[in-house]
Amino acid sequence: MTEITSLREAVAHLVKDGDCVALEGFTHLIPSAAGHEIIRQARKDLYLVRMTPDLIYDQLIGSGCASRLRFSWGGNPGVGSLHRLRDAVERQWPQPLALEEHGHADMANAYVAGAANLPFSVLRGYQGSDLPTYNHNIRFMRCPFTDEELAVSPAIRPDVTVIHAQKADRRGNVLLWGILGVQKEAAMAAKRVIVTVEEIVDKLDAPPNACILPSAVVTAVCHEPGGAFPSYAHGYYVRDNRFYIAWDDIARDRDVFTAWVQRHIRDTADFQEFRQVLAQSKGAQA
Amino acid sequence: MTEITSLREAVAHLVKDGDCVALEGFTHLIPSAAGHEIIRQARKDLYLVRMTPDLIYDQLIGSGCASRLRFSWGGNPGVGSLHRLRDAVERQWPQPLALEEHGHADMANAYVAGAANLPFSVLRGYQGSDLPTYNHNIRFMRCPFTDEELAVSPAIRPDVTVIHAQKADRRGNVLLWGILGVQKEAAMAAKRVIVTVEEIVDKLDAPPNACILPSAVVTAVCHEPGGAFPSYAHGYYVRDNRFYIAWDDIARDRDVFTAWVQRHIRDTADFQEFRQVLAQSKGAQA
Amino acid sequence: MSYTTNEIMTIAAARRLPDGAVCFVGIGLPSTAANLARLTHAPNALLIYESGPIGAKPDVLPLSIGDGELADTADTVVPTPEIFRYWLQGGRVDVGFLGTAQIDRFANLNTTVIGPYDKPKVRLPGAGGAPEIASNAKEVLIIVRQSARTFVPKLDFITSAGHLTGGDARARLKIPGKGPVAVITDLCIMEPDPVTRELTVVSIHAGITPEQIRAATGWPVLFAADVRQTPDPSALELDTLRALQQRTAVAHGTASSSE
Amino acid sequence: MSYTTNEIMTIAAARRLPDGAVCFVGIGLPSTAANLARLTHAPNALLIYESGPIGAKPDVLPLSIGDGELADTADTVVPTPEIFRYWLQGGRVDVGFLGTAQIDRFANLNTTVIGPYDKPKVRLPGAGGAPEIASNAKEVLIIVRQSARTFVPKLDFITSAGHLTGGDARARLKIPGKGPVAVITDLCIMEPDPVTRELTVVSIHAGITPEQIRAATGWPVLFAADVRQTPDPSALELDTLRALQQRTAVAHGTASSSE
Repeated sequence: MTEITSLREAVAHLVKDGDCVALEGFTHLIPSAAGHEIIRQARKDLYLVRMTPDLIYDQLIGSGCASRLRFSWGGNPGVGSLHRLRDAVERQWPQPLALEEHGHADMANAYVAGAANLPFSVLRGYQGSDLPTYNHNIRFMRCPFTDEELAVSPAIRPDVTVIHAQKADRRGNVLLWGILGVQKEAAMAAKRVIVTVEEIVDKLDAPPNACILPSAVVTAVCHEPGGAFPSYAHGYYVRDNRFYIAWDDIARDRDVFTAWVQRHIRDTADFQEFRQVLAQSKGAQA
Repeated sequence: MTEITSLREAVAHLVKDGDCVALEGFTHLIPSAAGHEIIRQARKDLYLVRMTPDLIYDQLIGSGCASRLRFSWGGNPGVGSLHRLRDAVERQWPQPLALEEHGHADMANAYVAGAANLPFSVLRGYQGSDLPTYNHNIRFMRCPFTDEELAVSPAIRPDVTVIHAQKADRRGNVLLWGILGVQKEAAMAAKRVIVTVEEIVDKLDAPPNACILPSAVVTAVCHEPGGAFPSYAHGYYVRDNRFYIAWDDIARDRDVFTAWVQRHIRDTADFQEFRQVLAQSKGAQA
Repeated sequence: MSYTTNEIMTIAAARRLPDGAVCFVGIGLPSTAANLARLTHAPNALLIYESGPIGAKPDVLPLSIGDGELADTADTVVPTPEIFRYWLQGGRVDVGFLGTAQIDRFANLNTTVIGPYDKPKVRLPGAGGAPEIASNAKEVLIIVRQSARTFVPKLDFITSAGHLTGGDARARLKIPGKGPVAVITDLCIMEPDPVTRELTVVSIHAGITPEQIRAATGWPVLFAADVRQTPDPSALELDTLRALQQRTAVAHGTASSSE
Repeated sequence: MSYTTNEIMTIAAARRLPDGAVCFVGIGLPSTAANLARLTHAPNALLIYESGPIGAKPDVLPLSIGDGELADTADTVVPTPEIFRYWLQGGRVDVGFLGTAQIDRFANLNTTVIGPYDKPKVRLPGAGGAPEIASNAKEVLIIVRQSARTFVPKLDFITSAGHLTGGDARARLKIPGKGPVAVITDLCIMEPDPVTRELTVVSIHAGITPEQIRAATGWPVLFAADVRQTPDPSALELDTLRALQQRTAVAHGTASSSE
């Protein structure tokens, strides 16, 4: 059964040092508030998994929370590089980051396999690519019926998956809509699931066959309105494209980044205070 | 691009003798009108695939349309046996029927694999069951990463999948809701797709993330209101439980069945006329 | 308050479903028992039907596995592959409720054929979801009317694995779930012996004699040393069951479905 | 009507998308080209984005692969695994549009690293959907600005297979799709030679000299015997592209995204 609790408590009880953690959300509904809380609680040695490690993982990696990353595209969408990710890979700062690199199709498949409690996933792909040369977890097998060669990859089974959604009801059933990415599969694949939501309501009033995560799958629901900023929540607020652009300058320099994290994340009590401090810094710049 | 056409034309052009044909619909939205039309056009030697071959396949098998059946549960739900299926298996009437028998989980998986253009599917199951002894298409493999033993099964790739849905728009996008069964996967797995619908509308007005088959997947849409009878179409009409019970008596005897098919299917022009004739027979009985 | 053997069977089965459990429900007797549990002691049981409804709370019993009532009352309705892949195989089902045509002393189940597979005397409907429910549900409850035709010394066909040849046979095959933990019939309740896994009568319904159970079992059936009498239905259990069946009869114009 | 090299690149790429084609669209230049095609000669092209929208008809260009505009204007929005499994791997994508950081003479693509993988000089974003788009789309169009830093004699890393070592190398690996059929740059259009599969300049944009193309290519680039001049943009093409970019700039408060 789901607990409805604060994000601080959820992270404190459900995210442990060394855990395999997937924070998912494909551009839409990125669980930024939860990422901040993990930094605030100074988790270490996390094995991070995410198709598109963008700002949220740049922050976690630069803050020294992660030692390993399974991913398929690590950039600042529409802007450029993730400087903290690059610094970790290119210069081991603040610590080395082991990469397990796949393609999007493979990552999506591997979440599906994890949700289905299978140890591996099968796909048509990687022929002629160098990825299998450097990632020994990409292998090939032959079809037991046709003898075709197919790629295989280990299923993703996070200790914790964290997603952001539009609504939960008081029993912990979660509703999301719009661009769904791999959130449902990432949640179904995990041992524990934290969902931050825009609203907690008495009744979801979901349309037929909507994307709902039943309460039986959800360990904790946390009310974090605005918790996907600078990403967006369809029906609530739009993407803050300017913050993505601004992030390029913040993350480019170690000291600027470190000071930013200190002031905006470590020194704030929660995501609401982060938003206030951010508004002040913007005001100061203007 | 989708053609919007009569069911007679769709079956004439898209269902060939010897084809692998899946008519799907899990209790809900069973494409009965299409099943009748295949009998009316006297297709032969079909390789039928369906998780739950119920009345619709009892009719096709008893009418001599099928030589092979891949399935997982062959009964009249809530009533008992499928007498025509049993007669074909137990006494080869009207012709022998080769069975390829799986479990539901396996069939559902095999449709997913077919939709994903994979040659086989993987599942946890069948350990200790005699099914693999009699179905040599159920095999076992070892996980390339964990060495666990898992069952494998050939993907389902129908030549034609036929489903019934609530609505299509004039471009051929199809919307269904309520109990979805394996229809989307069966359609995505097929080379050609026929969809009979309750309504053709200008605009689907679908809720976000509804179950829609885009026109690119749909070969033909046929307007067949009531075409799921005696099954039901959520939001349109309910299941005719009495017909399921009545079917037991019709199908029990070869001669009664044959006369019924002649009068109700072969001698009628279409499903609308079938419904009229059926209403008359009921009137006569009352 | 008098009651029928069918009623005590359904009520005894319902009692085994813990509140809050995720339950994979087959149509017929399992569906009646699971919904009775939900309407009595287990309001938070999450009922899953293989056609797609999760958290179904039907007011009348479904006649088919895909009745609209299941969709209308569910928390959500997902495609069938998700039920089997993400929920059942995913290890999220606590209790699987199964019926059967034949059962042996190790609670293996046959729903496929009577007689040889290639020349069957009776062709039964087949596996349905049973083999994977039997494998992957954390535990399995079997509900079936007892007779020597059903409780047979040797199955013609093992559709779904119970405890196989007994002992640790099931664990040796690394089957994920625990397998059958109880067989609830119209005469008694049997549970597998903790060591041999042979079905053993642990509770006898009121008014039933051990002799009747022996006569209705195709092998020399074992009785537990401390065999109990099945507690009589409470007024709440009986009233709730009868009201449910009454509503169902009115809605469907027929008695509740029997598989 | 004068136009920029970026404009002719986008327009020339858009022209290659047939009406009615199912097109897997990456963000940035591919998305601009695919939407320009949809707004001009290919109104029935079905644009698919990896985040889930199918049949997206954005009025302004998305800045991210998952902008709300894509969901709001799509025929349907499915989970990302369905895009990759049922559509791309399913063989339902006619045209895959890709960008790249580096490309070689056989149109193999590197978006992973410059320098050694374990000690990279530059760590690039990585594969994204490209390896499987390159494998499974029936054909692939590559759109990329041309320079000797991008068009290199040898890739440090092959992220996505083009024609590999040329000839029938790709077919020998039984890769389902045909692979790259054209590379559209700000200078010219290249197509693989029918036999050797080496990229060959088949069309040069107006005002560009062969010397400029040679200087911007890291290998001795081949020219077709009958090399054409790329037709100038029509007024419709140019107006539509500029209006699209203008709408986008207004909506996002920025220029259109560049990958």
